[in-house]
Amino acid sequence: MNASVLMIALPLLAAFLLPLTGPLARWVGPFAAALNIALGISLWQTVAQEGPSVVVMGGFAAPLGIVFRVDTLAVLFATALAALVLILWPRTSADPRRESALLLILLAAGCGLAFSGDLFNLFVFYELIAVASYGLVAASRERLAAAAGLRYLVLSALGSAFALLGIGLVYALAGTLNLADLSRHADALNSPLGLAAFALMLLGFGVKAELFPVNAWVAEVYSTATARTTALLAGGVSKLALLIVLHLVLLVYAQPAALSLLLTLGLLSIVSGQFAGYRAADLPRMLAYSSIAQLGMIAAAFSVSGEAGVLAGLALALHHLIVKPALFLVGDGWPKCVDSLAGLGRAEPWRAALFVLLALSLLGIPPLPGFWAKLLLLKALLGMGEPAWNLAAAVVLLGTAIEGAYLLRVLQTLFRGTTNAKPATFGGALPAGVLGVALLLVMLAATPVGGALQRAAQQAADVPAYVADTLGGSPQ
Amino acid sequence: METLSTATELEWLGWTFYAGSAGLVLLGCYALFAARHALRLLLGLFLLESGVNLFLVAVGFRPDAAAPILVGEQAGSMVDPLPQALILTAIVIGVGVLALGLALAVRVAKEEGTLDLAELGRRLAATHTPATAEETLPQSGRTETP
Amino acid sequence: MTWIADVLLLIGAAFLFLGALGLWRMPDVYTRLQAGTKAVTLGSVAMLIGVGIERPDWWPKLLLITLFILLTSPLGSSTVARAARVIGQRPWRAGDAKETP
Amino acid sequence: MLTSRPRWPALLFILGLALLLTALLRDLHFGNAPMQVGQAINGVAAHETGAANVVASVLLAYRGLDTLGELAILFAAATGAGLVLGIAFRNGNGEAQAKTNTEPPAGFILRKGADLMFPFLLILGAYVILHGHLTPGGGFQGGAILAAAFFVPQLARPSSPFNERTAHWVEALAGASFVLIGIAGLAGAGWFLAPLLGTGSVGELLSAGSIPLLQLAIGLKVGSELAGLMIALHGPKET
Repeated sequence: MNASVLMIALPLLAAFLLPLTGPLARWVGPFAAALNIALGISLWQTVAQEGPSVVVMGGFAAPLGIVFRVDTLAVLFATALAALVLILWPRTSADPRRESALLLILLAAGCGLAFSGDLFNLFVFYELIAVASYGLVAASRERLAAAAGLRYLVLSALGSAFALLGIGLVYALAGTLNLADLSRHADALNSPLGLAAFALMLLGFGVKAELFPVNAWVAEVYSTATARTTALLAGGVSKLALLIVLHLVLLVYAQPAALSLLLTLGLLSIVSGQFAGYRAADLPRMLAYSSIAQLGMIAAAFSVSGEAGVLAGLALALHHLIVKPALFLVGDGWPKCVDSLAGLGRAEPWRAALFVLLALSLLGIPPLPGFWAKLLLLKALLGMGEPAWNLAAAVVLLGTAIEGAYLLRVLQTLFRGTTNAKPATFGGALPAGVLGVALLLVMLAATPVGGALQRAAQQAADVPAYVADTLGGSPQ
Repeated sequence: METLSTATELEWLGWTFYAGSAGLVLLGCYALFAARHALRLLLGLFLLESGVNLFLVAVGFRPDAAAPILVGEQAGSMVDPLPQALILTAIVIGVGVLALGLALAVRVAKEEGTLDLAELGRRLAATHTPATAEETLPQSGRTETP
Repeated sequence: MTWIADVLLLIGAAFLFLGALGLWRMPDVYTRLQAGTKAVTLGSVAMLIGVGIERPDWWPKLLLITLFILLTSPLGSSTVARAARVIGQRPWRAGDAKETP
Repeated sequence: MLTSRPRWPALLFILGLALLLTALLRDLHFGNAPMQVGQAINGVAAHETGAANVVASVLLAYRGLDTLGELAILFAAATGAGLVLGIAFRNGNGEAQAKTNTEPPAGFILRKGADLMFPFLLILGAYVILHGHLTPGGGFQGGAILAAAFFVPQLARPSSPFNERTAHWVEALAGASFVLIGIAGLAGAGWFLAPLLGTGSVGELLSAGSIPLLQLAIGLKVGSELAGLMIALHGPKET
């Protein structure tokens, strides 16, 4: 179980020591990421055999100290992030050593976000991811990348200040920061002030999760940062931010008002994202807006309390984690404007075929995994049996229709006419191919994957077990 | 402190703290909404963070309690040490973000020659999308693209 | 004794406020610097003495702080003023427009 | 200045926010928040960690992982700043390089002042770091003082070499030693960042287990980091 701590400590150690490694610097990062994957797999086996458990930092038991909760969900996200970082490791960069250090820090912080069971500790890791991503965004040589990074930094720091205010309010009301302990004192937060704290935290953590009012940065950052950074932010980091929201909703804010708030923001994200995607004229922006909508769907899924919602959100998150990075990579190097994509389907058939596969899965065409994820979402939303959630299901369907309209427009353009432009170099061929193969594997192994997700959702939604594990089942 | 005993005094002190932190937060928010220059926005962020930190310290306050440092064999209550540790962390985070923001501002100023974030946003919106750029520009009252 | 301390603290607060006001209202770098340095130094030293009267056991530390302020505050402002002069900031004359802060 | 749009929407928004905050804060009773965790820590901290400064024991024992994250944030910020400024100065067609070389020498006052303060700042920084578990202060505060100690002479004499190589080594090794102390706790006591070395008696310099060691690591790391950051913002020196 202590492997979970090593998944944070070792990448940080590697990042700190990176300036001293000389010629080895190129290999330290990928090696640390691979090591994290191995640790994650070993943890997966332990959790499968022994069930979830709790790791105590420094031997100071909760709620005084910080604890890690190691369950299937956390291991899944930590391992997936490590795999994504390894797949997307940059081949060339402006300053390889510094960029490697930032990526390693992002990796460590992501694992921390997946495992930590303490509200303020989650905030620290969230900020760590944020600071690492500002640097990575600005590392692009694209014109205006730094401007996009600066605007992103200002918005994100505003959100973080709000989140910290929310955490302060939570501490003022409940007197503790441990999530399991807060779950015991959830009554203290069931007041206007408690709800305000939730709203503040949602605003703060929603910046990375691309939630509705605070996602203005998404399009401009994703269209100026390098494709691999974009893929990492859209694919990995946003899910981890939503994971915090999931923990809050499951453990602390199971009250209807908080759930409705999350649902509303999710639906607004879907609607605004899909409409903006429909209007977008260039591919990176279109993909960025679609990413907002997809994350809105995950947020809507998490607003369904209980196992069904967690399962749907998890399936959507993992699907998006595979598909969206691959789409950004395939689109990298193509002309940005959608209209100039004409004829590329004939010029580069394999690349276009990969794009078609990914786009269809994103849309949710039946045999592909995206279909099952959306089906789970609709089932979960309708399973609530309340008008607001029924309406949400309708909004999701409407969003899918709009998404279909603009994605099919791109596909149509790809296979229309001919181009005499030379085929662009496909720099992201290897990572995009790996992700495409992963998608096909998930499709073929739908049953075991579904079983694993079911188990993860079951463990995550079992709040009494979480509280008992963390606090040692001690009576109040 | 030992002079603080009556309930009214406590209430006054509480309002001072809350009004101070709320004032700083609001001032920071106002700077973020009204100003457009990057340095002013960063200053506004810093004000906002100070307000949040002041609020956190105020949360840990206890009447008639000492600072959380043991001197000799002292009995009696101490104020809550946890928020103080939290704001130490928060201050360092704030400094890191501010430093990175300044570095980004230096690069932006060198490359673009302006630090007006709204203007930069307009340029960003116009980078790749001639079609959408024309749609969005008229509402901000500009027609020429720099 | 306490009322002396109170008066000193009040004087300190008043000078600090005036320093801040000067920083805002003065027309150019040099005048602002002198508001931000002289008034603030006087204000903080007055406050430190006030605290020292209230809490006699803190004298050594307060003395060190006072010395440090008296050393660094003029150093900092003289350096800023020099830098402003080197890059060609002209002192304000009556009738000039006030610089925007 | 740059604002041409009206300010009243922002003002109105702020006014609304103020009203909301006032309404909310009325429910919050000042001075008797339910500080369960805080009270519990106040009760057991001295006994469990051996540090007289309870804040330091929260920072480095109970919430040591937060502090590691905080250290990493500072490192990430410095690294990111180096990355961004490196690109900026490379793109700046050598103009920036020329500017720093023609920077006028610092004045007499600054030079003398820097010389005068350097030893005091060094001593003060070391004192604040090493007494972090006894008095207010600690690695971050002391580290900031150390950074100032090394940065002020740099301002006074821009041509004097700031040894970046050494700074890099100090920075890397200090950061690594924090993590390694944590891993040593994992190997020795079974918990990451578990206290080593015993608690000693409260109030003495050599007490509080591994807290002073961690403070030292933080102080050195923060000092070298901040000094490097300020020098990076100051302009390119070499390369």
